[in-house]
This record gives sequence, structure tokens and C-alpha cells, in this order.
Amino acid sequence: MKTDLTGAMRYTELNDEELSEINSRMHLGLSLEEMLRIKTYFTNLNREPTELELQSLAQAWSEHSGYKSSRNYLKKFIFGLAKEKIFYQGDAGLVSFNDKLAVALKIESHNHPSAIEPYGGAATGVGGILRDILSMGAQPVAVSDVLFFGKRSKKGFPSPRFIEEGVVAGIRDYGNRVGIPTVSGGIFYSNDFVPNVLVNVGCVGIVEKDKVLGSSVSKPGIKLIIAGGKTGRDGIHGVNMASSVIEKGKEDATTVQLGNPIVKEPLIHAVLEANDRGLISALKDLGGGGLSSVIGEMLLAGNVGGSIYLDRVPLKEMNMRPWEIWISESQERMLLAVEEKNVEDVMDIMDQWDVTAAIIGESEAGESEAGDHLKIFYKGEAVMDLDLEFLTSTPLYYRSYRQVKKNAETTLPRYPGNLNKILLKMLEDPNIRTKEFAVRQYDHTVRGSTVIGPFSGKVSIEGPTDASIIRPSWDYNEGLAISHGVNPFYSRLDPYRGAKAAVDEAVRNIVSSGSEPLAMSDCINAGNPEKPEVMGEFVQMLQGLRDSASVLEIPYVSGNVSFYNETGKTRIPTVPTILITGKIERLDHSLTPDLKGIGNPIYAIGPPAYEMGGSLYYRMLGIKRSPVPDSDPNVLKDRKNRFLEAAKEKLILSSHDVSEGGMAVALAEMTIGSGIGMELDFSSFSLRADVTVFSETQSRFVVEVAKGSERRFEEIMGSQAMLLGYTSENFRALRGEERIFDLSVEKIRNKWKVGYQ
Amino acid sequence: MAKLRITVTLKGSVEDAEGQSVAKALKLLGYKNVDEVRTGKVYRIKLKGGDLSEGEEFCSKLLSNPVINDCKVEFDED
Amino acid sequence: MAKLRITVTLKGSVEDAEGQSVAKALKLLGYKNVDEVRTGKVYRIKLKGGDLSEGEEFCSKLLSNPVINDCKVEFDED
Amino acid sequence: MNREPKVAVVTMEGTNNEFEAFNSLKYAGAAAEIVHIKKFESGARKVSEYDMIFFPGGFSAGDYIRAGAIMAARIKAKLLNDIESFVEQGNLVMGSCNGFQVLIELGLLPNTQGKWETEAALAVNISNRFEARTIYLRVRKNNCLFLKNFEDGEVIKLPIAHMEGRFVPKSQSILEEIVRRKMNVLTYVDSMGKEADYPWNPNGSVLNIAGLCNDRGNVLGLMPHPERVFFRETESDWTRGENRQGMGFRFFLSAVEAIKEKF
Ligand SMILES: Nc1ncnc2c1ncn2[C@@H]1O[C@H](COP(=O)(O)OP(=O)(O)O)[C@@H](O)[C@H]1O
Ligand SMILES: [Mg+2]
Repeated sequence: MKTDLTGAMRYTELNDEELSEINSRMHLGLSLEEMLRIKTYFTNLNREPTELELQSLAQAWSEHSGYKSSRNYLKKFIFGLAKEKIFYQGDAGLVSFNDKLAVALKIESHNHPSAIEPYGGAATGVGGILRDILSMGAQPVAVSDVLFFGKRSKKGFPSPRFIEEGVVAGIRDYGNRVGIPTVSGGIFYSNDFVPNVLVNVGCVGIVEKDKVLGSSVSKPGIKLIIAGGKTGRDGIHGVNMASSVIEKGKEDATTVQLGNPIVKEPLIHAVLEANDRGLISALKDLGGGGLSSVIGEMLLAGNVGGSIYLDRVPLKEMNMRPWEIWISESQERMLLAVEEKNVEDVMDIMDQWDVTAAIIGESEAGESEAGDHLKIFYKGEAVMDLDLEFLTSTPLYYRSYRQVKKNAETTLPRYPGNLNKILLKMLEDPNIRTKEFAVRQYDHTVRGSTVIGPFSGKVSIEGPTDASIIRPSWDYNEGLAISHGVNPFYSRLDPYRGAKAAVDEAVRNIVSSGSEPLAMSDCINAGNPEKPEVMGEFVQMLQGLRDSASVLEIPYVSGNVSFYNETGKTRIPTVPTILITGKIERLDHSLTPDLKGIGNPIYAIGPPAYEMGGSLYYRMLGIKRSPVPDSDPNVLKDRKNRFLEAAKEKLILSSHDVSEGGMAVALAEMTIGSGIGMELDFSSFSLRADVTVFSETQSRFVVEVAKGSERRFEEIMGSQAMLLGYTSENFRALRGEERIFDLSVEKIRNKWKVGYQ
Repeated sequence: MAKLRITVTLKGSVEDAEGQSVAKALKLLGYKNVDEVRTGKVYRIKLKGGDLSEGEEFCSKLLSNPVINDCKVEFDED
Repeated sequence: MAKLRITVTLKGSVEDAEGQSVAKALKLLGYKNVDEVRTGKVYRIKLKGGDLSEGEEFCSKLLSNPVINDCKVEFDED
Repeated sequence: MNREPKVAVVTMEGTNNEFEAFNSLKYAGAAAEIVHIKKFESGARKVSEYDMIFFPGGFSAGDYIRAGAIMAARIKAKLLNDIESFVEQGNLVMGSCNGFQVLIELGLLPNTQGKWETEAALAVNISNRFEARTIYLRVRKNNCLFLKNFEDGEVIKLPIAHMEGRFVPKSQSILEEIVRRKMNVLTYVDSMGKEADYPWNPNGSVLNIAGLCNDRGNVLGLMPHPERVFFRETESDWTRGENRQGMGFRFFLSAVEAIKEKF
């Protein structure tokens, strides 16, 4: 075996300084400790590592692929919660949907690529998450995207507007072209995301339970087929980039990829057809680290070894070095493990769909005591022969952490008087007002299965919805609800409560559509994990995710951690974005927020409390320190159960969850899609009027109930339900003597629709 | 009155999905001699006053992304 | 080895929605002297053999719809 | 005869509405089959084996160059004669969105001169934006076989999702011919049923044209997506209204019935 690929130097004889030098020259991104571990390994083997072996280890041991800073804590806090509800876990997680079908879901960040090149970063983010769902053998049925942009420009970085337009265009061009509806998401604006923007992309898929694919190759002689896009130099070292802090001006154009949805679209069809016919034994997508990350894991999982012939990989460009082929992150590629007898049929299906495919190697019997080996050849020459155990033994760290106590005193501002004006200002706040300028560029009806989309109401005046509902199979009258939860403003002040609020909002959104929550996927965004205060926030956040989910008994079936979202002195708060799915037994039970008729009672479910930290109201007033609303998952669970019982009896006509801007914004938003107003009286609440209507106390809803069903509704809801008033023509509210709101519904709608005409 | 012609193309190192699709289509139509297709956009801009340097500003401020694009500014002759 | 440059533009009689929005954006950026923007696409095609007349065929068979487009074929100098 | 009408849903890379098209046809009583254009090109399938051809929406070949251009060019190169005689024999052809763009490029619509020449184009929306929303349409059914289950003058709602839908005719005389022969069976209107500009006309189409049906009534092309609202529960405002058949169902049932009448 050729061993001098790292240059004339002999790796096993290098001193610490030389090792560090090699590390940075080869862009390995390893720590000295890890470099030394490799040195020991090869010294014991009595040979030098090849260039490809070093690159391969660097990929496998990167933060991005190996979760080396997070895995220990994830295990401790959130893995295994509500385990009995998980159907299967792989690149995406699955829960049972009905007797025959399972739902796959996953959310992932594409923050670093999007900060460098927003269009391609977001597009390949969609591409990547689709592959995760596909790799379970599932048909993707919906895409969601949650975006976080800065407001002001920073010298040396692209303007927030440029980034936003690029990201939205990337999601549009990729999602629309592959033909999977983008139905859910959110856009947040805060200077915490200057210049570190966050792009969190989720996907939900559906699969027949007996067609779920795993990723382990468990016997020798299985052929490995690469299908889809060709392999090029693009994306090399992307993984290492996502595992370090962005340095201004150091963006590397060779890692930029734009994605090619027109290669992905037929690839999805071809893979699903082959799976449908039972021809695939195991499947994995090629993401970060490329072939190097995938093949070792597939073989190790099934306790076999294997041989790979890199010269058989279809290439985009000639004269690529073997290690470049091995770690390339070119898009749109899948790796199929196929039994010899099925190979011809699989290749035939690929050809039918015009998809490039090639057999690049096979699994082999393990090599006894030495462990299972992965051997790689290039033009007849061995370029790697590593013990799989060693290759995949990413070092895991318990990084030290420090929890900074942020004591916040309650501060009540002077009573502002004109609440009308404040409400109008809230409605046109970029975080509240319609996101239609972006969302209406996303095809949300493709596949003809969108039952509730991002907007609902009368045609041309639609307002927002809380969750989207997809009919995953036309053969069933059941709906799959999809939504998300996240609050970067709370998380910044209080990572623990912020995380609980994210789960609370996710669950609220699903319940508000009339659905029962099934499963969540968490996408965690944070700064540099080598800093104790970042790890401190990370741990607090995980405690929050745990405390909510364990009471609610909703599992996190998949997730993703993105560290190093920091530049110079600025870093993002530790924010978890929760993707959630739910189920509704009958499509015609679906609920939307737009009011349905005049004279119906309006109820609040759950009372407001004096909890304003991080709220839209306090942010508008510039109050920075105050306790963040704390979600009590027991309360939420109780309300969820009562709510869904009332919904099943069709007592509820429309529903909206109370989130940013409190009851005032929630109620106002219900008028947008209907042209119907309400006559309300908040006198029964003892809090000050502004706190009553703008408080963001968790676990609450506002609903329109069918006239005549008040008694039954109150019976089910118990003390949770408070009558606020009745639907009518305008939006008016009293609090004692004071008329706090008096607005026409057109005025509300025009404010909310600012920026989208 | 200046007339500028600005051409925005993808850098050579960035894959051109559109160009690949066009090349495939031309080959399927029987033009086997097509080797490579690269695509780009042209903007023909009429200005009251102004010169090439203003075109450069259009490139950097709106029309192109320097991470992935090349942008060329010429006087438009047609 | 021929290198062709094919430029497809909208006919003058057809409203250019993209051109209009670029013009609007440039004006918003402060370039009040922008009068009109028209957009088009360029295809730079490398051929083994072949000549301008082949480019004309590409225009008529694939690259342009004569109802709305003009199509111009040149040798590519860059 | 009581067999199910055979319908081919033609796909290639990027056509991505075949799922809902296939299902809509199936649920309306047709024997639908998704056929990759390669199979027609190679002769493995023949157009004449079917009773109807459906060109689905999506982004065939990425919609690079122009929407539908690459798919149309491939069809022109090898299959145009087959499709022309298919239409001449009175068989049904329908295309929605990208499919409509293909039919226009192929000259199957409007075909006022009977010469199968490209007589129009679908240009970039006047808003220069992709538009995904529900719009109102007025139906003028004329002799269009796909509209049998509609009332003449009825106002309906359908979803749109496209970037290039602005109908531009080659000449004034072609436009006059379209109107004279009542080929413009679907036009964009406002919520009151009156023709109106953007946003009601979502793309700036001349005469608010949203869909065309040929002279004989057996070829329909339209920008909106009936196949996405086969069920009432997939119409965007269904939670507000009466329980009735889905709008898409009425299109596909019309087609299936029209074919069966010929058996
Ligand atoms: N970036 C996005 N991508 C897809 N859908 C989005 C995006 N942003 C918002 N939406 C959808 O638009 C609707 C309204 O969003 P938003 O105004 O943020 O609602 P809310 O504040 O009530 O969560 C929701 O259905 C949401 O899922
Ligand atoms: Mg909401």
C-alpha cells in the first residue's frame, strides 16, 4: 500500500507541532489529541496512514458527523423519551400512523452553507432533508422551513435582505422543482442572527410499515450501488466547515453547491419504485462526509467488512484524487445495498427513470479477530484498509459547562393607554405580519393532498394557520398535521424556558388544528461548544426539552445539532426548533383560525398571567429583562385532551393558539381570513388590561364555538374556558369602562398584509 | 444616454444545472457533437448618463453574487 | 471545435416582467438614471465541429419560442 | 363496451404532478398509467394504445430555457405525428400548468390555423414571481369535452402554482380567432365574477386567458390545477363552505364520461 501520500513526511514520526501543521494544511479539523490517537494506531500497525485514510478519519470524527460534543448530553437528556412510541430510528425517525403506514420526520440545519451562499445553502438544505426521509424508504410528503435572519447589516457580510432573498429563492427553486409541497415554517427577525443566519429545514414522509428500510448491511456479497448525481469536487470539507467558527472573508468557494433538483426528482421515484418492489436491502443518503461517512456505518451496523472500488464511481470531472472521491459531498446521491439477484432489476429501474447508477463495491465476511475491515481500491491499488471499529469510534466529549444564572426582576411599565395603536403596530411587526411574500412563492398544493395549507380563509383574503394538514394517502380519510415551535427571544433570555416554550408552541399548533401530536424532531442551533457558557446553555435547553416531552409523552424521533454559529464576538442564542407531526382521525374535523359565522361565542382556553419577558410587547417597549413565560407541560396536556374531545364533538368552529402578541394578536388574526369581527369583554380578568391582552403565558388557545354548544363545551373544558364575547362585524373590546380595541377587520388585515399586496 | 450590457454567468467551479439540462436535451435532439453548455443572464440597461463603472455597481449590489457568479459589463452595441 | 454564444431575448413588443422588476430595484437602490432594463439568457455552447448554422437550429428547435423571443447566434470569443 | 378508459400520464425528469394526476384519473374511473417519455421515444409504448394523454404540471427538465420547452422539443422530434393523429381521431389530450405550456409549444393549442404551429407563448408572470394561491375562473364550456359537468358561465375556484403563465398570442388575428371560436373556455375573474387585472389575473394573461380548448373540444390546456383539488377537502377554503364534490373530480369525470361515450 502506498503510504507517502501525506508528503515526504512519515506521520508516525511527526511531533506535535508538525501534526498540527498537517492538520491545518489538509483541512482535517481534528484536535491534537485526535491526531495523536491516529498516530498511536498506525504506530501499532507498523505502517503509515494514507492520505485517504487521514481524510476519512477526519470526516468520521468531525463534530458534524460524530456529534462528539453533544452525543453524551443528548443521550443523558432526550434519547429514549417516550421510547415505546417510536416505530424505528435511522437517518430520520418514524412513528406509527395507522395499521399500515408510518410517518418519517426529521429537521436539520443548513446554517453554515446558507451564511456563505444563501441560495445554494438553502436549496441544498431542502435537498439534504429530502434524502434523509427517502433513505428510510419513505415518500416525502411535505417540507417545512424555519428561518432566522438579522435586521441590520454588518460590514464585510452580505446584507440581511440579500441573504433572505437568496434563502427564499433557494427553497422555492429546489422545493418547487422536486414537487414536494412546502407547507409549514416560520421566519424570525432579530439582530441575534447578524451575521449568523439560521436555516432549519424539515421534511415529513410516509411509508408502508413493512417497507421501512434500515441502513445496515448484514451479510457478505451484498452489492453497493451509488445512484443519482455524479461525484465532483463540490462540497469537499463542508463537514469540517460546519464544525468551526465562521471567519470573516475566509469563505471557501469550493464548498459552494447549488443543488440539482432535476436529478433528485427522478431519483426519488426510482428509489421508491425499487423499494416498493422489495429490491433494496439497505439504503443511506450521501450527505456530510460523502461516501466516507456512509459506507463504514452501513457495514459496521451489520458486522461485515467490504471492498470499494473508487474508480467505478461516476465522476463529474476527471483527475479527481481518490480521497476527493471518497469524501466529496456532491448532492443528490444515494447508496443502495442490493442483493446480487436484484441488481439487474434495480439497474433497470434506474435506467427507466434516466438515473445514473453504478455498482461500486460489495460487503465481505468479517476478518476475525482483527475486526471487520473496510478496504478501498483505486485503479487496482489499495488506498485504505482500516478497522471499522476504529474508523467509526468518534471520540466523545463531556465538554465542561457553566450555567450563567440570569436573574430577572419583574418590571411593569407605565400603562400605555391606547392599546389599539399597539395592536396595529404588532400586526405589522416583521415577526408577526404575513410571510406571504415568501410562502406564496412555495408550491404548497403539489401532490394534491394539502388539506390545510399555510393560509386559510376566503379566497384572496386568507389569514395564517397554525398547522398544515396533509392527506398522506388518498386511500385513507386521515390527516397528517405538520407544524413547528421555536421562540428565539425566550431562548436568548432563558434557554430552559425557551426550550419548553418551543415544545409548548409546537404542541399547541397541532392541537389547534384538531390533531393529536405524534412525534417531534429537534433542530438545535448553538455557538461554539468549546466555550463553557455555550455548553451551559446547551444543557439547560436539553433539560427543558426533556421536562416537556417526558410529561407530554411525545418522543423526539430524530434531530440535529448545529454548533459554531458564531462569528468574532457575536454568537446566536441556543435555540431549538421543533418540527412536530400529529394525526387527525377525520379530515373533515380539521380546524382553521378563520372565523366561521356571526353571533358565535368566543372563548379563551387558559388564563393569562403576568409573564412578559421576551414577549413582543416587552420587546416593543425595549424592556430587556423580565421572567420568560414558563410552560407547565401538565397543564398543556390536560388542555390538549379536553380540547381534542371538544373538537371531536365538533363544538369548535375555529381555533388559534396564543403566541407572540398574546390574545390580542391571536384574536385579531382570526378575523383576517373571514371578514368577521368580534365584540369582546375582558373585564373578568384581574390583570391590568395591557398585560391581559398581550401576555404570552403558555398553553393557551382562543376558539370560536358553535352557537348553542356553550354548555357542552364548558362542561368538557371545565374552568379552563372563559367566555370573551361573540363574533360580530368589527373588532371591538371592552375592559371595564375602557374601550381597549375598536378596529375594522379591513384595517387589521391591511396591517397584517403589509409587504404583500 | 449610455447602453450597458451586463452578463452574469456562473463561475467555472460552480455546477450549472441548467446548462447540463440544455446539453442533454440538445444531444437527445440528435446533436451528438454538443460538448458543454454554460448558461447566463444578460441585462441590457438604458441609462440617462452613467458609464461602465455604474454597471460594476449594479453587478455587486444587485445582479450577481460574487461567491458564485462572474459579472461582465460592456457597452451595448446593438 | 466551435464555441457558440446564443442570446435569447424577449421581443420588443413583449412586456419584460423581470426587466421591469430589475429596473425598479435599481431605482430603489438610488440609481434614478435607469431608464429601461431588458433581460435575456445566454447559452455558451462548445461543439465538436459545427458552425453558426447549427446554432440557428438550436434556436428554432429548442432555445427560443419565435412568438415572444429573438435569438441571436455568434461565435463566442471569450 | 364497459372497460376503463386508458390514460397515459407522461413524465420525464421534473414533471412532478404525476402523483395527483394519476390518482385523480384513477379515482374518476380511468385506468391510468405513468409513462416516462423514454418509453414513447423508444417505441416501448405507443400513443395509440391510449384513450387519453395527460401532460402533468411540474418543471419538466427543470423548466430551464422556458417552461415546457425541453419536453416539447423532445416530443416534436419523435412523437408529434403520433399525437396529431391521436387528436385528429378525436381522442382526448389534457395538460395542466407545465402540461399546458407543452401543448402551446407543440402547437396543439390553440391551433387556429389547423397547422400545428406554435401560435402563442406562456411568458413569465407579470409580477415576476412564482404565484401559489387559489384564483377564481369563469367557465365558458362551449363544446369542450372536459367541461361537461360544469354550468356555462359558472364561477369556480382552482389552485395555481406557476412562474410562467402569461398567455401571449402570436398575433391579433390569432387572438380574434380564439375568441370567435370560443376557445378561451377558462378566464380569470375576481370574486364577483368580473374580469379584472392582477392579482385576480395572476399572471397578466391577455384577455385573462387561463385555459384553452381546441375547436373540436378534445384538447384542453389550463394553467390552474384541477388534479390538485380532486377532493373538496383539498380546496383552500373548504372549511368555510358547503359539502360538495371536489372541483377536480368534475373535470376528470367529464373526461372519463366523454371517452366512454365513444366506446
Ligand atoms: N418560511 C416559511 N416557509 C413555509 N411556510 C411558512 C414560512 N413562514 C411561515 N409559514 C407558514 O405561514 C403561516 C403563517 O405563518 P406565521 O405568520 O409565522 O404564523 P404564526 O406566527 O401564527 O406561527 C403558517 O402556516 C406557517 O407555517
Ligand atoms: Mg400560530
